[in-house]
Amino acid sequence: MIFTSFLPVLAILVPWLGALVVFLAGYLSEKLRNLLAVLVALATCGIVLSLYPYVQTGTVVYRFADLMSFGLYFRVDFLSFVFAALFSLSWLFATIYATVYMKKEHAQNRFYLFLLLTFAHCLGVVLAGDLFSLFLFFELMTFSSYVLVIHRQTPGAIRAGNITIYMGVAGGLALLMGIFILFAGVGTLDLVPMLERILAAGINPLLVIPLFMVGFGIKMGMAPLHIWMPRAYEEGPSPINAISSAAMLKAGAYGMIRIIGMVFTPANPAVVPAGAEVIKYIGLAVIWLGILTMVMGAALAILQHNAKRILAYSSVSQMGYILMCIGVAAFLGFEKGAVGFSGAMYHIINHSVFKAALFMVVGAVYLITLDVDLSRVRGMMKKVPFLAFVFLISYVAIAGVPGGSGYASKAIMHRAIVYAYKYGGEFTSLWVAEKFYVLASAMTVVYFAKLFIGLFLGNMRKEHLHLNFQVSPLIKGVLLLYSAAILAVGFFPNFVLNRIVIPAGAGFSFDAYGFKALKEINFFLWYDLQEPLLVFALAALMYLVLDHKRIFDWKAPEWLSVEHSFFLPLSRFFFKTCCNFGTAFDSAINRTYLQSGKIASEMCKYITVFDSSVNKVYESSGGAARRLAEQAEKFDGVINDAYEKSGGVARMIADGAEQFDGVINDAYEKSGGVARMIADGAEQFDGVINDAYEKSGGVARKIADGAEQLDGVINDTYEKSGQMARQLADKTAELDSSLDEAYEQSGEHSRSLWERMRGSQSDWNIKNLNFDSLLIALTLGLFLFLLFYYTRFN
Amino acid sequence: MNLSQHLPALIVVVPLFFAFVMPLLARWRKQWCVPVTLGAIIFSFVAAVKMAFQVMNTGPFSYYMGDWPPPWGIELGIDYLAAFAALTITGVGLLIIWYGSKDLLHELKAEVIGWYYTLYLLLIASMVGIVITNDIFNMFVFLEICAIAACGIISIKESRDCIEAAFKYLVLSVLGSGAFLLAVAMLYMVTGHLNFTFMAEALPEAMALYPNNLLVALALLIVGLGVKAALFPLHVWLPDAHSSAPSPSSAVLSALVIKVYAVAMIRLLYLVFPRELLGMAPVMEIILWMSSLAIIIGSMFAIVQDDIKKMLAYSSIAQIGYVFLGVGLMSESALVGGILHIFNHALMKSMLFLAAGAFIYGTGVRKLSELKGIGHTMPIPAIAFCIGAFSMVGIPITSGFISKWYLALGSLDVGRPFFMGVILISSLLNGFYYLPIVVNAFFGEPEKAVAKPKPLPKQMLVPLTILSFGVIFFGVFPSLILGIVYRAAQLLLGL
Amino acid sequence: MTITEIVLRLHANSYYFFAIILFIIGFHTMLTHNNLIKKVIGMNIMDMAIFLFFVAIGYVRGGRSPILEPGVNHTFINPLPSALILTGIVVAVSVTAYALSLIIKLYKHYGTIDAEEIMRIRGGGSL
Amino acid sequence: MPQLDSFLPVWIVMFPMVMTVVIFYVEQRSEKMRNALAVATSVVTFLSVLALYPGVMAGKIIEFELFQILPNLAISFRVDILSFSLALLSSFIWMLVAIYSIDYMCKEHGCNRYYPVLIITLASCMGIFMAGDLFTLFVFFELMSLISYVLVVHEETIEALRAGYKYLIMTIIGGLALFFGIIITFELGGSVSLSNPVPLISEPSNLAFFAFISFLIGFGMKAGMFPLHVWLPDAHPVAPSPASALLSGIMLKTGAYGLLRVIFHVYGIEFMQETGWTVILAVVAVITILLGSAVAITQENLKRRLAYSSVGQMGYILLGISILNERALMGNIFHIFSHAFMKSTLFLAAGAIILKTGKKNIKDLGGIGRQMPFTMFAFTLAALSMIGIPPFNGFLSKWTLSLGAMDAGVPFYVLILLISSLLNGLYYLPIIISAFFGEEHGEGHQHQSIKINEAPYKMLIPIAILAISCLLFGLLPSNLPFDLSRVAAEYLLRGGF
Repeated sequence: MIFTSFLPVLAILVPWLGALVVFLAGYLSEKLRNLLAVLVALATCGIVLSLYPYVQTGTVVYRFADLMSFGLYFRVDFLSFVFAALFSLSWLFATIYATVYMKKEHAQNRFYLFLLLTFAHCLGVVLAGDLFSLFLFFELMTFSSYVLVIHRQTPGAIRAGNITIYMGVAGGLALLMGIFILFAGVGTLDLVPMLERILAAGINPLLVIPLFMVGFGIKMGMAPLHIWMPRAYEEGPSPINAISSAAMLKAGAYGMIRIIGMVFTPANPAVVPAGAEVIKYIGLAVIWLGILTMVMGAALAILQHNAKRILAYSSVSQMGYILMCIGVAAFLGFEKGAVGFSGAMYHIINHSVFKAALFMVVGAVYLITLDVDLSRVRGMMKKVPFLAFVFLISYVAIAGVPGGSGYASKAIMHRAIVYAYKYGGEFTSLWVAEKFYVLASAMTVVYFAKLFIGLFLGNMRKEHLHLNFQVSPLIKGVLLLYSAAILAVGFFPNFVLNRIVIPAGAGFSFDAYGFKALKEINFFLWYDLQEPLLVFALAALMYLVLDHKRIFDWKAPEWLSVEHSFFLPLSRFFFKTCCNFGTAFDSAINRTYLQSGKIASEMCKYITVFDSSVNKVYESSGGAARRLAEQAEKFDGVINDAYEKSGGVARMIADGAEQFDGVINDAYEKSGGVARMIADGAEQFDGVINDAYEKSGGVARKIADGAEQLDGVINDTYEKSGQMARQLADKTAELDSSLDEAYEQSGEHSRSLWERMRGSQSDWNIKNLNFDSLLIALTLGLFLFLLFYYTRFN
Repeated sequence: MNLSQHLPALIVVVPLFFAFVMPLLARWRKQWCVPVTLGAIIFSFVAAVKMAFQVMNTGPFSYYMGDWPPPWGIELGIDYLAAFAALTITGVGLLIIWYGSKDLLHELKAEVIGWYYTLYLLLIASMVGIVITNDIFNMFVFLEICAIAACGIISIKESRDCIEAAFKYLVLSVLGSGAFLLAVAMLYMVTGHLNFTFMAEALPEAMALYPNNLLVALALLIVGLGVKAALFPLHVWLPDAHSSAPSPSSAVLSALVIKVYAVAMIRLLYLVFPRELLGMAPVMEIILWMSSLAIIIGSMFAIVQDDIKKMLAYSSIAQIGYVFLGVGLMSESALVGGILHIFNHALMKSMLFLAAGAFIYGTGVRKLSELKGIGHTMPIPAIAFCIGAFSMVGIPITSGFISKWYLALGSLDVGRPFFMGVILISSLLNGFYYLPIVVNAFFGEPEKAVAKPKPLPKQMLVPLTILSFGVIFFGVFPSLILGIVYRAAQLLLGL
Repeated sequence: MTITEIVLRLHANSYYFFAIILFIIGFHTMLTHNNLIKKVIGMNIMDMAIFLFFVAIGYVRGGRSPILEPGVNHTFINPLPSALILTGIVVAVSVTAYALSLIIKLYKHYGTIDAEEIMRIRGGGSL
Repeated sequence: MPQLDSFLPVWIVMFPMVMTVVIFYVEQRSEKMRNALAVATSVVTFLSVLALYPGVMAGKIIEFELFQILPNLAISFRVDILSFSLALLSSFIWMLVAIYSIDYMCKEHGCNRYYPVLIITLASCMGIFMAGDLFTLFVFFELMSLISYVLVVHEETIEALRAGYKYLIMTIIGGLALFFGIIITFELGGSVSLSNPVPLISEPSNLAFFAFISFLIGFGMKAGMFPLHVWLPDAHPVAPSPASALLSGIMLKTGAYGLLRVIFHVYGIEFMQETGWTVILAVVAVITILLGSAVAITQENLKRRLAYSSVGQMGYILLGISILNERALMGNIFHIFSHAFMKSTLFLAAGAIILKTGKKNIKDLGGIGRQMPFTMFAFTLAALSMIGIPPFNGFLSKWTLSLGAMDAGVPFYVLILLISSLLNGLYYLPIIISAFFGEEHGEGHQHQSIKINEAPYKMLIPIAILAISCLLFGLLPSNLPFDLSRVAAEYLLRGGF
């Protein structure tokens, strides 16, 4: 029993380790590698299928306690088993197909490595027993499948890969958020019905379910989150498209079923907990999302020209059906939900089969022509009728023609939507939904008709004629198997329904009565046949109209696509806000720091300059005052001088006058003396008459001398006073010029004051000594003032 | 023995004596100058150490000059603060002059070197005198000797800058001394004593009678000593004087001389003036604000300097602010921080100036912008500078951190975290101007000017190394010096 | 306090008052003069003012110089300030001498003892 | 042997210090000896840390006081489970980086400077983690910050010097803020010891709040917290790659470690819960996360992008600290581990690329995965882990952290974490895609001429060990880091005893 419970782990480990072995083997031989890859897939398939006996009766449980602290938990019930079996079979065929398809591609080692890794992770998603493990494998799947998507590494592939992985990561994170909220409230992540506990923990399903829906919806291509799919499919290799459509999309659907159909349903359906009606409305929303997805996918598929893109949009559209059914299951809940669940499950199985077949057919065409554009590749029917045959069988299946596998599932799905408006209580809106459902089915028929006609009918272009139209027997074998499966299911729909689909609902809280009713359906009755007929009629009409109006060739304007109208602006906005704003913010902070640093240092400088300039102002003003005082003093001195000098002149004049007076006096005195002498001479007249004459001559000479002297003195005086006057004038002039100078200098000074306000503070040693002393005195004064002030008045 | 009894006197007298022997020696046996100077200072240092141990073991003691008991004679009071300061002065002074013995040969003319030692010994003697005297007039005399000697060791380098700086320093310092003497007169007027102890006893009584006298004296004292200690608005002489002088002079001026006045002020404020007066008048408040301004603005000034010594000089203005901050906060931790910073800053700043001197000696470059790459060519001074810079910024395990720790703690003790913010901002500013130098020294493109420096003689390297080890050592084991500082602070606060 | 009182008080403290006035004069001289010698003179005046102040403290009205003669009982002035001031004077003289020597050096460098002139010669900050 | 045990922390710190001197001496003579000694030192340190394991796991707290610097202020060591975890992590990564450096640095200049600095940074880092009180922590914190400056500017280009200056200034600011905080703590609590039986600060007051903010600034600066992160994107890219790995991988974590210590030992969890001051941290952390992640997208330089990514990742750790419950704490401590492993891998791989091709810009990296497959494979593992893809350790830490946030009832934080994960994807995936699937720039020789040109094995082995650790520590049921984180978280919530 221990071995049994280890089986799920083994189912993951075998491809995982096998992948590494295959990778290494690839360095030895390509054939060995291919063989090994197929063998690994086969072994895994065997392991998964060997679980069948155990899951019929119960569950297979294995728990790695503590791995990643939380513990990995595997729990395989019948639902998981169905998915796992579906995946492993798809993978097996895809691997076989790939050995042929990939022959000419580069980096095959890597391809097989990641092919098998993705296989392991994909299995992990469905074998996981709790949301934690599910999430783990979900993320791993995202990353490992990424390498497959961009396998060609063309710019287009890289771009597609980018969209895929970013959306995948974002979806994973949304999932994680949901998981956190759930876990924090409930304390467990097991995949069991527990709506009561969730509601009791106060978790609002309206908050959590959308998170899960975004997470899983991205993976399953739910509109409007499908945008990664067409690109990824167009760029990916066909085997990858096949498994992607067959398995990876279904992993998303699996998650959706687990969450909406299981976790958020009451464990005890008999007692509906308060607040459970929210689930119903969520179901309604899911239905509409499904309708939107299917209609949108189908409409877009009609407009495509690349076969792979058509198939990709077709996948989107088909996933819309499944989503709608999941919605119905939730909407109708316990009583009638089983029909929705069964429809979803049934269609998942069918879609896996026929979509894989379709992709492989298109891939086979691609192998021949290296092109699958409908405008270029035509008329393949004549050259490779086998492919056309398989395509037609798949077409029958997907269109829901009775006899194809899709018929039965579509019938159940149609019942589901009809039940929904009949029993759900939302008659009007769901009635409209049903009409949309029919419309979408008709569109499916139309775009496949377009695809078939485009690819296989018509005339082949000349350059294609010489191609090698061999189809590898391996591919043929795989396609044959698929066709057989499609037809088998188509003819015996109840077998699959009863043995696979309905047991899968075991763990769910759906009324067993509902399943029982389903078991007894005979699909080939009028009730179910009328819908396909309506569809075909509508489709024929539509095809004619569209073909006539050449709408097939109409290229939808860019703004119409969700990508351009919503996601691109969103991501641009996101980038702009996050990156540009963030970066700007960051650099702003940086600049703030730098600026504040600069400002601080500037401040230091300014303070220093201010200090020195204050010093200088004091100094200069002191100096100026001093200069002014000096000049004034000088002026004063000059005036003094001038006064003094003019006084001196006056004195000199006075002196001169005095001298003159003295000379005159002298002269008078002398003339008196002469008179006396004359009297003396008269007395002595007789004796000295000769002498007298002589002497009188001498006296006359003396008189003349005196007069002469007087004259000289007067002359002198005049001369001196003139000199004085000149000196005076000179002095005045000097005074004037010195005044001028003083003015000039003060002007110069005021100029230089301004200049020196912003001078450097170097070299002011002695100069501001005065100022410094003043400063000390001021400080002292301030001190005294403060001290006295405080002691006196406080 | 007799000698050890007279240590307090000898510690002053011996350098004083040899100071006057020095000119003779310079003429007679030139090569003896250095050993004799070193010997004299070593003697003082040993004496200081011995006194410090004595103080720590047996408590403060006094020495009466000429055996005259206090009211009449001069008393030398060796308490914890005095011993601590004497130790700092002689220790750091010793290392500086050791370094100077080589550096001076290149900075000074040969014939004045003998005089330099005279002045230096005078300076050391007077500084020790200031810190150990217990007599206010004696203090004044030592202050004047100190002022003249300090100016002397600036002006001995006969460049214009030095002489002008010395003249300015002299004039302002005389102003300060004048204010101090006037204060002494006022105190004497009201107390009739010159001895600190007696003065302190008489002052409370005098305060009631002549409060004005006391206030005026207080203001005069603070301004007088503030001028000399370069407390912020009175710092104007310092940058010129400290930056233009020969490097050993700058070192001793920045490291020791300005601190001595701080010690004197601490003594007067805490031991002489009555506590009530300090409580009544906002003296401490004023000192706090002045020191805060000094710390911030000094650092700011330093940032914009390009001359390495000028930058260091401005930095000293900020650092003396720390000391006064410790004085002004009046809590035990803060006082410990302030006093400790006297010692720590002495170590750091002397080291920085000596390292700057070594750069100038080696390369002749004074500009900070041209000192790039100096770390490669002159590693030891550059590393010393680096350690000094870290200490200035207050990185732990350097001594600067310890004093900052205590200052900050003290500011919290009295509930004024604002001053802690001041300290931190200043540390940041210190980082702004010190670290780029360190970075430029070791990293980036070296300048050509510093590519091939003159090799440094051992006499310059060893003191630098000792000082840098000291900075680290006293950062890791501050308790060695803290014991005495703690007791000093406790004694000062009367705890 | 009336003016009379102030005057009376001033009269009672006239020594101090005038010492302070002298001090201010000295200080003012020091502060305002560019001539370095005048500055030194101002410095000296200031110092002298302080000395006077100091000596005045010791003066006792009607006291005599304290020369003890046996048998004579007289009021003596306090001798201590006078003694201290002797030291002070010595200090002041030495400071003056030193300042003057510095001025001589400056004169040698610049050929002037005027601070303004010196600044002009230095060029750095011509006024 | 209790004595030996308690002496071990001292040995762990002192041994590399002593060896620094030895290396400094030896390297003048022989380069080989130098390299060998550097590796040997880190290995011995790692083993010594490992030797603490039995004691610590038994719940013992090893305390040792080396000496007192001041009364109540000592250099002391204390090893509890948290210290042990981080010391173990650091010494392990240091060991790998030392091995890596041998070949990486052989072409760089100044190796003789690099190795002693590398080892002494190890010593100071050990000192931080083993500090017995905030003061010792502070001492070693400053030591590490300042010495790692040498690592930052090792290349001495203009950008390096500029970045280094910024780093230095920020370090000083941070150091002063720490000083502020520590001294207030000392004032309020009378001690800064981490082994106090009760939190040091018990009463909310303005002062206590200032202290908290200061601690936040001081440690947050180191941790690259917004808005103090500006130095980080400059400093990390310019350093040599092994140094960047340490800077981003280990040294940023010292900030987070410090904050943990502050919150749980200085204030105590009740205090924090009552006052709600951690909301500040939470707000800042949220901004940090978004900003770091968003700005990383626009960076063109690979290492710069990694540096911004570090900013964002540190935001996770800070957020974890701010949430204050067991699971968040556990996630946060485990993220310290995870991020160390991841970011070291990334930086070392980037270093290998730079060494081999000289390519530093992301747009040149096209096709590098084909040229250096192992390196890029390791890079991819680490990058996926960074995005938070299970089953890597980055997912596990994010998972635990988010559960913690949910426990605290704040799904908003989870949303932030997830948005950041998306952004991480946006900037890591293009690198990987263009490395493996992109065209090489220029000529069209895409498929043939690219030869495998791997880095030397001495560089590959550390990268491989780290990258595989990223996977193993996410996958394995009970790995050592995870257990340590759990025990440490429990221990911290018990109040640190």
